[in-house]
Amino acid sequence: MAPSPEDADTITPAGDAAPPVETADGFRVSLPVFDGPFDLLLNLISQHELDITEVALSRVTDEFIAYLRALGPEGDLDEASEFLVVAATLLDMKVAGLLPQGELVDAESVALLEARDLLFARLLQYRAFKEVSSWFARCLQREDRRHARSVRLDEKYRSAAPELRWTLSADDFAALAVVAMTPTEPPTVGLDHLHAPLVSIREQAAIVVTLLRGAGSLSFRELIAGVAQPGVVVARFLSILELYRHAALSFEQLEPLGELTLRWTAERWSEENLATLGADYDR
Amino acid sequence: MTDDTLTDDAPTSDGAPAGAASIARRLEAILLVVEEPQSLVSLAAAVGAPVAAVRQAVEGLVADYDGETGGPRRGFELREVGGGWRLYVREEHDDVVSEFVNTQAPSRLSQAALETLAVIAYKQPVTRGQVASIRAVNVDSVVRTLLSRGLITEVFTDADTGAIHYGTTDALLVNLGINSLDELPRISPLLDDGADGFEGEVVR
Amino acid sequence: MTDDTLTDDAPTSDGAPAGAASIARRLEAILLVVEEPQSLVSLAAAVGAPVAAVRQAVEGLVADYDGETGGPRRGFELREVGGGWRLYVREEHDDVVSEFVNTQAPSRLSQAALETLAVIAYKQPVTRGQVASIRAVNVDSVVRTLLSRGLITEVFTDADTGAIHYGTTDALLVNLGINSLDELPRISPLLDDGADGFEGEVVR
Repeated sequence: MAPSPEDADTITPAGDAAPPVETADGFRVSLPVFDGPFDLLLNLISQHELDITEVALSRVTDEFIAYLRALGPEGDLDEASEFLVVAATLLDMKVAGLLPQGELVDAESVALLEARDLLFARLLQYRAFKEVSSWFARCLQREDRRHARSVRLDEKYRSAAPELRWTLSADDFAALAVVAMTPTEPPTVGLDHLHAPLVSIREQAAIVVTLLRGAGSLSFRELIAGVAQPGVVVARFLSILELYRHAALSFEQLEPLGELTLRWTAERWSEENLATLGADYDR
Repeated sequence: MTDDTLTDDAPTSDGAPAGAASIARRLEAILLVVEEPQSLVSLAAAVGAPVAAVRQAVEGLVADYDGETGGPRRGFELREVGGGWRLYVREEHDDVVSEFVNTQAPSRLSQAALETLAVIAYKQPVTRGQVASIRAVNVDSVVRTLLSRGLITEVFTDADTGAIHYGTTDALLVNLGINSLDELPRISPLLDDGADGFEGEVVR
Repeated sequence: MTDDTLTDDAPTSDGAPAGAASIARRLEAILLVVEEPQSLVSLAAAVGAPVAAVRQAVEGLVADYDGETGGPRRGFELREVGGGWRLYVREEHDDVVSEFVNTQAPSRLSQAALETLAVIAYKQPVTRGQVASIRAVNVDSVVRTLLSRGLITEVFTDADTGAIHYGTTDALLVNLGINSLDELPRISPLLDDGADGFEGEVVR
């Protein structure tokens, strides 16, 4: 329970708060389909009232960059970073929006629509946090002005505390200082839990080339027959993609998730091609 | 201390048990020296009384200082913030006190810090990566600022990934002037949908 | 503040001028936050009232807290010490407070407190904010502990920013068994590199 009744007024649900109209100095977008502050654009898109495909993102970007230039070097970093968030989301949405969306015939388009919804959800989520952050700002500001009793303890009570037991030598203390002042490492994703041995794509490609040139045509299933390690299967598949890039083979798949058939199509192939193959995967 | 009960049961005389007044007096003594909000349990231990009696005494003091028991409305009040009780200057006198102590207010948090704080508050425990994916920007320096302000803390480190999970502190509640995370404005309808999808994305 | 005079003139109703009650309330607000005893002149300046009126209000509060105006005898009292006025725990509650302090203060410093102390020792004079930034946690309560243990002290306050700079005391030297700070083992390389980097971050 908040002790003061005024709190009730200030806790407004984020959903209907939405007072984002800083039209006076905020960034405005001027497009054939829309003219107004950026926040409103987002608002409309999130409410499906404006089709994202109608918005020329490059134009919005151009205008924003012009706006930033006008602001000068001491411009608002917050606003710039916020724009990046929004632009990235718009771009995602636009990609989803431009993709064909006929009737819901196959799993693929369902997935696309889901992705689109997900992006809307993402935008809404970001907006929710952005809006509620103003509640945080208000509360923090209000409490900044409050004064809690915080007065040093009287000497007579201080001496009531049990005597300090000190066990550190000067060297221990110095060691502690080193620990305390060493910047904490930025967290990295530990890989220790991964034990898979490294598999060379180049080696697997050599095997694929040998098998495929011999047979002319093979299914992927046949190509990996007898292989138990998932890593080798993956590497063999990646090597096929690489060989495809070199136009060394073609593949054919009659239905989704159906049999994948590979055909050797290279007219000229030298072992030298193998030496550079899969270089993208090298570090 | 027995003589207390003779003289000071005026404000809580309405049906309170005999010892209640003296619990209130001991609470006043403790509240004068504490530097952080004290939970009822901690107060009960300090004054050597059952929690229920302490709760009643605390409520009595709140009403007492608010001038609802016949006395004046004090220049201070007893507030519950951050899960505990603490004496505060009554809000209407804050200006007088500010002028007197002339303390510099801590610098305002940036908009980026506020938004990051909001994400952590609602999604805790949460990693930096997860926060970054919601805000779509790098949040490392902002998280560091929030840590040094004591508004968030490291809750645990994932044994497998080494990712640190962050949560908010009681100090945040105190700074917001609220008593628990339940008092945050509700934004769950939005989050329930979006969040689930994102968890998957974070893994990617 | 005008409504104060309607409800809270109980303790000073005997002939006090109309504003006396509200002076008393503002005094209570000021007295709640002061660390050192305040002279009547200083209090008068703080609440913006004539010294004579403040003297009367202070006397009213003393009687009020002593339970002589119809209310309870409070767990705290307003006392004049060394020419100034301050709130004190009423003596009869000293045992309760001592016991509370005792249970709150463990006989060993926590790891966090020791690390903070080490940072202060090597970087002094240093502000809380700088220590917080180096340690990436809020150090307010730890600094209070170290202060109350007499291991660190306030060295000076920056005139511009109001930031308090802390340094270590002789008590620390005694504990470490050394005669001066020069005898602290050298750890300079770290100090030169790492610390400067953080200073930059603090400013930002």
